[in-house]
Amino acid sequence: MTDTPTPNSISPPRQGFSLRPANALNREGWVTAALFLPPALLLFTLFVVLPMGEAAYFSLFKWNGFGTPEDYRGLYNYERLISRDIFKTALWNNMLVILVSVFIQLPIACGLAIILADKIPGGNIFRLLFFLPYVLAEIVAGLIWRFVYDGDTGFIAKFTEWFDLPAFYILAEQDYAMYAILAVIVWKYFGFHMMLFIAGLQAIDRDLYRAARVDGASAWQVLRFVTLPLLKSTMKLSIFFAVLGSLQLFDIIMPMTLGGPSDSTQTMVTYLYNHGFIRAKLGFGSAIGTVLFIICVVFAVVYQKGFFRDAE
Amino acid sequence: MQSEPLDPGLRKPWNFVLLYKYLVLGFVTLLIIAPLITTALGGFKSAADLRTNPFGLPTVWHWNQYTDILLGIDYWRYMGNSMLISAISVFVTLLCSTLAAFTFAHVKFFGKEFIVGYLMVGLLFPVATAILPLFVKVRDMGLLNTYWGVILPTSAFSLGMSILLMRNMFEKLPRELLSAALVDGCGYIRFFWHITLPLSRPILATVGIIAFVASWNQYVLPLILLNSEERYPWPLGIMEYQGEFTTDWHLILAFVTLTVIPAIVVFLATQKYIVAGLTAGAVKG
Amino acid sequence: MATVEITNIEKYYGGYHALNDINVDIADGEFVVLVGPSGCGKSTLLQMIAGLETITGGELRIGGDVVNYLPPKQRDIAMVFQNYALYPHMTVGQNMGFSLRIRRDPADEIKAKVERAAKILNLDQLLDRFPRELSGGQRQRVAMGRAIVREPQVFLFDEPLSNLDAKLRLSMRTEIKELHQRLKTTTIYVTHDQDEAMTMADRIVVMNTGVVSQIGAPLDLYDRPANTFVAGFIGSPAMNFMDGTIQGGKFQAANGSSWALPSDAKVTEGQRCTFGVRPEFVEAGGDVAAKVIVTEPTGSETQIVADMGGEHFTCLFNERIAAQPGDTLKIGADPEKCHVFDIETGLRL
Amino acid sequence: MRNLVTSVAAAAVALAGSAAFAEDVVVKWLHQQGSEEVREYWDKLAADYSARTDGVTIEVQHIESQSFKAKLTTLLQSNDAPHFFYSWGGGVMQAQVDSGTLRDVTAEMGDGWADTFGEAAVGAFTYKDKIWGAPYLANLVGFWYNKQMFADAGVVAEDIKTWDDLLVAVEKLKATGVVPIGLGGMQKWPTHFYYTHLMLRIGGQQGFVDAVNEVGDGFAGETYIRAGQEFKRLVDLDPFQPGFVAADQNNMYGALGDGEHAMQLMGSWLYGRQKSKSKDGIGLTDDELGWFPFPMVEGGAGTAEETLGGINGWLFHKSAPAEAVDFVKYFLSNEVQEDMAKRGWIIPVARGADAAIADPFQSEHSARIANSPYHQIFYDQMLGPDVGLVVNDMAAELAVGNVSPEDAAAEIQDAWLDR
Repeated sequence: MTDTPTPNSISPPRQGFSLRPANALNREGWVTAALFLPPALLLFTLFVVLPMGEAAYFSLFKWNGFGTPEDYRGLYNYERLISRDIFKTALWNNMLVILVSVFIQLPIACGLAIILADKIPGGNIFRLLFFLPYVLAEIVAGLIWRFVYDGDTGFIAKFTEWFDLPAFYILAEQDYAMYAILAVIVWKYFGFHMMLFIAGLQAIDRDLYRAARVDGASAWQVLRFVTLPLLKSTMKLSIFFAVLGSLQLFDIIMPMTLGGPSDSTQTMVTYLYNHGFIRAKLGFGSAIGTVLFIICVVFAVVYQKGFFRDAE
Repeated sequence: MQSEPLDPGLRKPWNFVLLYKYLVLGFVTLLIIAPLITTALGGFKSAADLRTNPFGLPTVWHWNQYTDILLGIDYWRYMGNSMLISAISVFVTLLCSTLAAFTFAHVKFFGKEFIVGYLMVGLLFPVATAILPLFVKVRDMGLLNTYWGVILPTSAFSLGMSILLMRNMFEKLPRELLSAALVDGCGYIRFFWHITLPLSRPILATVGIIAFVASWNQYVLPLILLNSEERYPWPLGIMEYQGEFTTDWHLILAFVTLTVIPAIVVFLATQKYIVAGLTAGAVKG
Repeated sequence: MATVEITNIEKYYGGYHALNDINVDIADGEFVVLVGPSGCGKSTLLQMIAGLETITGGELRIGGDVVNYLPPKQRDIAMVFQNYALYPHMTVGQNMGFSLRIRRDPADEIKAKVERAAKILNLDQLLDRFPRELSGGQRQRVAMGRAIVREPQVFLFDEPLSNLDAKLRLSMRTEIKELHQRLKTTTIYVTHDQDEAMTMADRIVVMNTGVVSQIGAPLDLYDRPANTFVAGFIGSPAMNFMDGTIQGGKFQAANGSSWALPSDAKVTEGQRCTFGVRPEFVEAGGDVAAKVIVTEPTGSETQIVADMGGEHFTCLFNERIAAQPGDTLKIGADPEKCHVFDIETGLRL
Repeated sequence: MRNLVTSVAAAAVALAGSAAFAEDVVVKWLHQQGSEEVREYWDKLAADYSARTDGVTIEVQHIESQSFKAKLTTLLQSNDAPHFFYSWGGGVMQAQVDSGTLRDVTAEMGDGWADTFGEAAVGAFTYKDKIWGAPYLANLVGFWYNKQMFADAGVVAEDIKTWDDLLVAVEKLKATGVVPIGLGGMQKWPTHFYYTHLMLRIGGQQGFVDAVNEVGDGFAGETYIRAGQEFKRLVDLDPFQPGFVAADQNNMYGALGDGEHAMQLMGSWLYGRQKSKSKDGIGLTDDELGWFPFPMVEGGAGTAEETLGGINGWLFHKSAPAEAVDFVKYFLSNEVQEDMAKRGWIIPVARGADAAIADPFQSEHSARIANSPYHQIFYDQMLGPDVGLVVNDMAAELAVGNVSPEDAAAEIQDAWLDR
């Protein structure tokens, strides 16, 4: 037996051969990628990426949809957009949805999650019930609540009748209609956020609670110093969904107010639909779409930055 | 469900904290349920009954308001359209995204991260951003007012999330399984077919159900892309119906109830997958 | 069955040189164990043999044919994985027959082969079970059965026993060894456990940081380790090392002790070197003084960790020794069973 | 259940694409007819025509009216383009002509077809000296009122000659505790009837022509500011029902029939709908229902004889086959038009067919349109959706007092310049 390694003399490596970049596995990888990726890439490029780019392109034109865009106007549509009050209303309404989601819906969802993450009798039924509105189509939620809010036949009608007040049409009040819609949004979505929090709570190691108890923390202190800090990533996620939801808010508004009265409940998307699509102002509408797109990008970047900073 | 309560103090019998918790839960339940119950009952009431007595049981049960809808053609046509659009959308989504997610999870090739990043961009953008150019695009492709015109964009916009969920899942498969299969004589394609797919049924179900629900409930795409009522899915149908009967709320509520019931039944049957999928989607952060 | 020739194999991961000029010739029917600490490249080498990793340079032959660029399925090998890698959605029988199914063998032939393999491994009662219904040892046997069924030229084992408990590990070790004696298939076996390597291998390849440290039969490695790495890695408890110089034909350690040199040591007076004594060859009653720190009796043996000039020194006695911490022992060793290494290169002198 | 199966099957066929009619001529017809009754009648017309002509199939398509205009533009440029479709003429039609999507039917009209319609009717579909479509119906807007309520309040409709008279009437009605005016504010176009009617009464035909030609301040000029001011005088009386901002016009038809308010400014089409949409299905009988034209404004250039309304008809896509024109000829033939007029659905523009109008209101409207010195097409049709909808917006904003008459006029002018 030879003890020390000695170079084997059978055949020196043939350089040209061994330097070949791909071997069989790599080659098959390429074949697989070439077979498996095109459907997704094609679909995605055609219906997601291209339209985004086209929105940016169309937004530079004044175009009523006939033929191809030819009347180049540069940033004209954006200037017009920014000078509109409705645009500010729409932006503010989107912002309101986010604010309400964060400062009202999130605490409600978190609180209910803390109650329901414990095993209490009937807990599962409550979870399902609270989640139920999330499953309803937004259109349906809007319709149901339009009925609830109806000053003649709905809940509000009944209440005004009980207290002998004049009929009150909340969706016709430009000062209140948006708040009525916000209530519906909380009604529909808190259950979803609650589920997120329940999942987040269940991921927390039970031993931490025991340790905190042993360390002498009260129930409140456990919540304040253990539970809530550990739910931070869930809160971020909840905010992420709230922002994304706000930016595409459309279906609930349409059956309830169509964006009215006096455009007081327009969001970016209803504005895009009502003032871009319905009025056949494709360039203007595309400018709204592009602004929405930019908001998404900015949000994504800010969100990612914040996320990574905390992770470090 | 964990066995340990979050707050160990809870175990005391007849705890007031527990009582308060039930009071809160009861109150929230009422807020959730009241509109829904009223809606379902409202469908049985006459217009006058609904007006004077929105909360109580119907004084006379008008079954015909439900049966009229069920015996008419519109309801079934809307449901059939939704079913068709959603089913094909889910199929297309699953087909494209499993193939792509598998490639991303298991195959090494140059430029992979770039392509993944490219597809993930789609996660961020709501369909609504692009309705105008989508409309133009679908028109130029000659797909306006066709089922495919709705199906393809729907699938395209659900790709990002589906690929993400499935890639996470595929990557959790032990790497040795791939090695073993390669040694056993599989290529990537056979591995995909014989190992990955059979092992991924739960995630396929989850992704499929989520895509289905999204497509079933969607409103804005069909609204701009479909013209003839014959092809309307139910959310457009219900708006059409509502437009026709405006504030004949008793009829609208009956229609609403009938469109909601399938969704609730499916939800109860598949809630495990839905919740799992949403919270798994949550992992991406 | 076939030979495996590994010639000048190199592996780079980007700029990282993972394997450096590996040369191993494995004879037909031989049981070779690749052993080394984690990160030494032994698993990488095995994966390259299997075709699961690309080969950056050099040549790999199985049965005389260059297979560098063949995919795993064309190399006619079978592999057993650390985590078994059983397909969770297939029964034991389907798992074992899967590779044959992929090869499109006739169904009855697959059945016959699976049953034969199952018989060998005592799995015949379990063929319809799913992996999740099996114990760890049973899963391990299924993984082996899957390998056997293919009747490959070479078996590859990647730390197959590391997920089993200590007792099962010992019995599986025997089973694998028996299996090899029965089938006589060329086998390459990777482990980090030198005990496993010593008991199972016809020949051991000791690897460290991407290079082969030594190749040889188990006892050769034990008796004549080529360098301090092999000397320290093979054998348990590990060899005691001391640095010092050759003075007056003896090794004078820096810790103050003095040892006689083995007769074949090629050393010169005044040379600085490392001296190695295996604990099991330490004898009571020498002229080296060692202060007892800990005594660990196991019944049949007594292990004593002693202090020698501030360094730990391990002794293993076959008899019971009633030493208390703080006692001073007088010890020595048979010079022919001691080892001298170059202090710089670590190579045997 | 069978319905479901058939519709799924039908859908599958539609997906597969239909090649079955390759030999025959398919004429695609697109409309936005809301009434189911009328739709059925039209379907039957199409079927009859198909049966009579060998190998011609009329494929009827229907889009819900709210999105009809928005979708039409794009639809016309797709290969799913209808061969002939409903149109309100005006700015939308002009844009369609400019983009070359329409078929010129001057030749067919020259063959004596044009003579079967009134001159103004054909004029509504004439642009750049060519005829692009066939007129079908006309309508006009005026006040419909509940005779009983008027009588109770001591208001005589025939005496409401001026805008001021109307305001007085409103106050009188209010004093009796009824809602003077019903308004479906959600859709906005019913509100714009007030605003644009006032424009017509104050500026007359010339006012509109000047604005369109950007003479002076255009839509931001004196006429239009004053229209807003006058409208505001009405609004300040709080004449509409509570919650009118979110009220659906589809409800308001029935509401008049149910006696929930005293009057409503609405088009000719209200007549049938106040019956069909009312709770009892009867609504106000011909004896209980009254109509009077929008009063004149003192000092205005317009008279009470000028009318506001629409002339709607059918336009042809450039791909339309001769059969499409032929079918429209059949559709607009006296025989068919008389039948539809008899049912009270339309005021036909086909000469002579108006004689078949059964109810007194429609006859009166028909006569008024015929005698009108100037029939102002609805602003939201005439000006196209981009400008027209801004007029609607401004009318709605004025109705809730969100905007000053000056700003409203300026906003319309801004939209006009931006069109």
